[in-house]
Amino acid sequence: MEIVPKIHVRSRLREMLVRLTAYVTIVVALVVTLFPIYWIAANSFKFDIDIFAVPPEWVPKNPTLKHYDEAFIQRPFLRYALNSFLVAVGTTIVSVCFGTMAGYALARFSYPWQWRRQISFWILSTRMMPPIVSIIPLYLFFNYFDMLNTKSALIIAYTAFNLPFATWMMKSYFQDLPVELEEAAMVDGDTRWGAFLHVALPLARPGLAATAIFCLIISWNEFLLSLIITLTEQSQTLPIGIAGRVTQYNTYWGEISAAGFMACVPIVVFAFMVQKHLVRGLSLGAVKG
Amino acid sequence: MLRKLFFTLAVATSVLALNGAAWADITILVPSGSEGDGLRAAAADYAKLKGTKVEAVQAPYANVFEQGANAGSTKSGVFDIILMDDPWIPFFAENGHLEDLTPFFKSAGMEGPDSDFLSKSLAICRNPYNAGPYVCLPYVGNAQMFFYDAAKFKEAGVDVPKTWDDVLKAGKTLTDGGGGRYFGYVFRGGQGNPVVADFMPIFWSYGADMFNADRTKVTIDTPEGAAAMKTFMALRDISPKGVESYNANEVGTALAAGTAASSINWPNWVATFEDPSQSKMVGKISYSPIPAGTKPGSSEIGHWTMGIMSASKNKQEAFDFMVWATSPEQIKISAERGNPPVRASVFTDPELTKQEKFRHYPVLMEAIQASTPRPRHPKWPEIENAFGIELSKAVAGTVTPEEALKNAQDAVSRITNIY
Amino acid sequence: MVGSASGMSTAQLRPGGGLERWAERHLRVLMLAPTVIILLGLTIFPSIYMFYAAVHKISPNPDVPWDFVGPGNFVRLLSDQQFHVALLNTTVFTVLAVTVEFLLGLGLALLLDKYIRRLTFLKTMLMIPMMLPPIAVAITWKLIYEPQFGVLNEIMYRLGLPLQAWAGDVDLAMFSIIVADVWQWTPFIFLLMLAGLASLPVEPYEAAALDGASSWRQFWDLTLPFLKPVIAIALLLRVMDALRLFDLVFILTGGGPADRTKVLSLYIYQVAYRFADPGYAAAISLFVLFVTIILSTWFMNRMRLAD
Amino acid sequence: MASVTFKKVCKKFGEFVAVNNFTLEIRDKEFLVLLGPSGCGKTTTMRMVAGLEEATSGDIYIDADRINGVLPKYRDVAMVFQSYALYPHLTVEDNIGYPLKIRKVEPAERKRRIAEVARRVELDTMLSRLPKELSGGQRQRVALARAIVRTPRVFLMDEPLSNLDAKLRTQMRAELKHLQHELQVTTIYVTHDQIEAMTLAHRVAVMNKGVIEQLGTPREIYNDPRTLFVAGFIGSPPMNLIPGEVKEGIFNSAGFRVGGFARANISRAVLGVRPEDVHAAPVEDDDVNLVAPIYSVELTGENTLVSLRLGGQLMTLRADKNFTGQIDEQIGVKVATDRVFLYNGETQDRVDF
Repeated sequence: MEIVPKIHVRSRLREMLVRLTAYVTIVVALVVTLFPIYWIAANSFKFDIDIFAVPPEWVPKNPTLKHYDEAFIQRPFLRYALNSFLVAVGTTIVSVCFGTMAGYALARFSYPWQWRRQISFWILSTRMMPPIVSIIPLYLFFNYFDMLNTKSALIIAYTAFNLPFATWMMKSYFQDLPVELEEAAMVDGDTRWGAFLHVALPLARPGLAATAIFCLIISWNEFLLSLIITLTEQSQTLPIGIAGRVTQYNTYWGEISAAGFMACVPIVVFAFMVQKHLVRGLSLGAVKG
Repeated sequence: MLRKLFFTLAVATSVLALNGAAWADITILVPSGSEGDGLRAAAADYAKLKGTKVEAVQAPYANVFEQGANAGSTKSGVFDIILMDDPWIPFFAENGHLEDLTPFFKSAGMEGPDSDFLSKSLAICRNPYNAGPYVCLPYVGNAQMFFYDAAKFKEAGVDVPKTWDDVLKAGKTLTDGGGGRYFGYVFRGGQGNPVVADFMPIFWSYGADMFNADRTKVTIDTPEGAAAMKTFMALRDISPKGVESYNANEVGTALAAGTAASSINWPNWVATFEDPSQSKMVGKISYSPIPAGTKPGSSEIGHWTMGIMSASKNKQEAFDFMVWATSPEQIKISAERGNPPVRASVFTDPELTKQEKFRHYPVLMEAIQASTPRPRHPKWPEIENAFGIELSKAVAGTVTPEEALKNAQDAVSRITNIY
Repeated sequence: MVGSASGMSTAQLRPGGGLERWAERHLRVLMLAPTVIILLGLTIFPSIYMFYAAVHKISPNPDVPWDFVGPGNFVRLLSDQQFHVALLNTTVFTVLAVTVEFLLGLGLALLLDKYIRRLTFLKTMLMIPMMLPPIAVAITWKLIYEPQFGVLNEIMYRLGLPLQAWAGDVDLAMFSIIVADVWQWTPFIFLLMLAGLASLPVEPYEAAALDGASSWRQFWDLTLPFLKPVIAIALLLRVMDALRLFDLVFILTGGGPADRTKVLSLYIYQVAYRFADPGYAAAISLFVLFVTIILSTWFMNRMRLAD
Repeated sequence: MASVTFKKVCKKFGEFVAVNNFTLEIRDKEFLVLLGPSGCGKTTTMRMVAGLEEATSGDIYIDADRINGVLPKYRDVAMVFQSYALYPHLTVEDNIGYPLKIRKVEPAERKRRIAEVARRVELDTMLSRLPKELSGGQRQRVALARAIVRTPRVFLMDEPLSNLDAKLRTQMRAELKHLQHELQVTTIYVTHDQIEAMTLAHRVAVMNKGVIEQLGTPREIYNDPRTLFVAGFIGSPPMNLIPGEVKEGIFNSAGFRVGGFARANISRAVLGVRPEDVHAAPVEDDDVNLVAPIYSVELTGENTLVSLRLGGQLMTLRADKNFTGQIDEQIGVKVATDRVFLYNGETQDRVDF
């Protein structure tokens, strides 16, 4: 009779301790995660001299929009942002469209001689090619077709890296969807393609959202390929614009912070927009690999 | 859903198609810094004046060489003109990326660039150095200067630092009294270009050089080299922790924020030091030529020069633009935009020199005239990298200074095939 | 009965139009084709070029013909100390960064899963770092690490600890890069682990609890095996990305000090563009590609990821 | 309306033969049940009718039309899946209306017919719900409604009741039977549950390893099982199948003797007899076939199942509900000799006399 409540009390105490640890961890994780972002934001509102204040100015004392003016009015960062946006959206659309179809095919159809497995593996393995490897041939390729310094060239190059990922994610997602739904649609009078369009695609929406945000992140942030392929503000993307403010003689921290902070905003906003799909879209997608 | 996707796809493609590359009449590759900004502004003026569309393509500084080399070695005609840092000239010239300017001067009825250009500025534009034909024209005249806080140096017992020993003496006093938050000297220790650029002037001040005069020997690991290295290490000891990763920016910021008393740096920083929104040391930083070692000090020249790419399809237009952009009037405008000039007439133009922000011009001109170029070699980037690694190791203390010199000697020998 | 009026109940065995029939027949090929063609186009050409380039000495001068050197460039790999350093640094970075990210990400997910499952907003906040441009991350951390003005040294100063040069210190540079990478990519592992945990079945845990298994045993016997596929794919993706690390190093240290942070991508970049030696760069790239593919094939077969 | 005919149909998955040389004619308006254990090829057979699998060889006809290679949408069949396969993103109304929408039926007409079908399956109050908001039985009805909203030539049902609890299953079974009777549509129904097969079918095709073991009315199948497999598969509790030996027309197995098989000699024989054809008798009766100890006694309500130990195995008999024997008590057994079946253990076929 005595032992039972004792265990009860102990486990409740333990539960409380765990809960406390969890909440403390959440707070610490939030601080560690968000501080650098806060810091870049705070710096973007400081005068250069205050960025280097000792001790640091935790909150800007003389807030200024100077760097935003420099970056977005005087310098073509708006243009860079537009380029980044077009390239990211273009890449995402191409990758998600084709990747979804290929993922579906690999998840649903059978191919002779183990080709399904071979092709799946080959598609993933193309993602292993370090971008640095393909830059020279890509440069030659785009030069030959007079496509250097175009956004289309960037989209093509980024697609090479996003398509395997999109295919892989969507393949996993479709593998987890019950095949009967599409079969039902076919018996109900749809073609296989129709079943894919009307049944499989709507059900794969979380997977599509998760795949899309990953493609967006990767192509919005890409640096190396853009560094080589783009030349003028007609096609240069935000990361190149930002890197350009590290000059031989000076680094324009204020402008970099302003541009860097603004570069984060659209992606974060989009992430919040699709947040409910993010974990769900992956959960099915990733678990079965 | 997919219909919507396809619709978006169609719209996106057409937007992109509309945005295809539309090249200007002349395209210039420039670094995205003040020198690029200056040329960009000049290009806009030129377009207004002559109706020729000139576009300045800005690449991050760390990528300009790569962009140029890429275009050159693939015979891509994307750039007509490239604005080069002077140590790159041999690479571009000897690999056939640059056009010999002689025929253009001839057809324009000129012998070559006029004598208003500083002789040292012109010398680097010829390949081989000061002897061969012109392959480019100087545009931005940079040479390192020595910056110091005169008041602090006076406190430390040195009125005007004439030699590296003076710098060391004052610097040590200041660092010792700084309590780990103030330092007598600061330099660029970042691996690669930065550490090499800040070591070379000291190297030369002690009579050392990378090669002997007729290029039959690598002469890094010599008594002169060792003496320079000794001073360099002593300077390292009085510099802040972390100089191993410093570039011009950190060094300049340290002076502007008043946490270090002296450094070598590029003259562009004068404007920053004198800008109250960026500096706490307005009016307190003095300038001088590079201090002496056992030999008179020599500054490192760091010009930006314009050359015509061989693959260009608009060479004559490009040449016309270059001549226009380097004319005395334009160089003066460029100077007003913040890029040091390359012409004696501009350096001594009273309209400029009377202004506070150009008060370093006499010193700068002196520095350029007493400057030394980095060794002219088509493999300079590779040499600089190898030398930079060894210097970085020495600064970081992972090898002894002696080993660093010996390794550098070996590495440079291997790269250049000179033993 | 119900559909008597529609006229569709009568025989409708017309096999459809020729195009529709053809499309349906070949759907498995048609749906796969765009992806395969794009990827072939974008990988085959570079691969052939690379193989060809790797056996030549290529002058930066476009008028000098390529000089066939056979395996010369590969032989050079054996004696190239900078390559060895880069290989070592890349290995150290990959192993340490991915391990720390994995342990942190998994640990956080296990600890917090129960408490933030419904707090989507909070979760997304924790995801932010992985969405940022690496270039912005690099620059942010450069400011934080800055020895004179940086926040980190200010904290050290307040705590009375010795100030450090962080990214500028020989011994701390790699560590600094790893910290920045961990900051950016732990959320990715965290997200994947949360996703994995969210899809765990409940019954086995109830059964295990009834059997008296401790939380530790439950983790070891149930959670880990269930999560294995997610863990595998997370590790694979992270390792592949870690092997191609470029932006952080490019901005934070440039490979220094004393070559301590020179990684393979940076070295390949330098060889190819700074030293203008694309033949040798291709040889290094091939080596990296080869190792990556061998490793990941082995890993994927082991984890049965391609099925 | 429609008949379905299989002619020498084979289906292979790689090396595995799922359906082997399958020939069957399903008559118009017939309710045919494909019965068999899992993996016997019954579902594959049905999916070939739907067009979800293609036959490797042989021909399938609906009426006179050969449907090999015809896209599912042109076959005009409807299918109810085991998992119901409701579209989770569509409401009940849209789920039911989906086949009509695909066929571009006018919205007004569509609405009318959805309402009509919904009323019929008692879903008219749930039309705006999503599948996840329904109970198992309701989902089953949606699946059914989706199949009957257009009048297809053939209904295909793949274990439609197996996900329901026992009580609901009985109820739905009756509804299904009634519905089929009313609609008069040819129906192919796949199940592994022999009770469903017996209760629903006009004819049952018992399948095993890709072939039909026996085809016939439920009564024929039950009363006249032609192979050992059918004998063992049909009936609950299952038929007693006792291995033994026939010598000179007398079956013998561990003291269990049954005569009357002419003068046959079969070294490996199996004797089959249903529990209701085995009767308990006093031990001392002369003509008992077996005397054995009782292993267990189970009262089911309407009768008592008694198991006896026979050699290494058990023999079950269905006794009166008032049976009073105790465990381990010796008991005599008589079989109705006209109701026993003898099978050749090697060929698995019945040996008739």
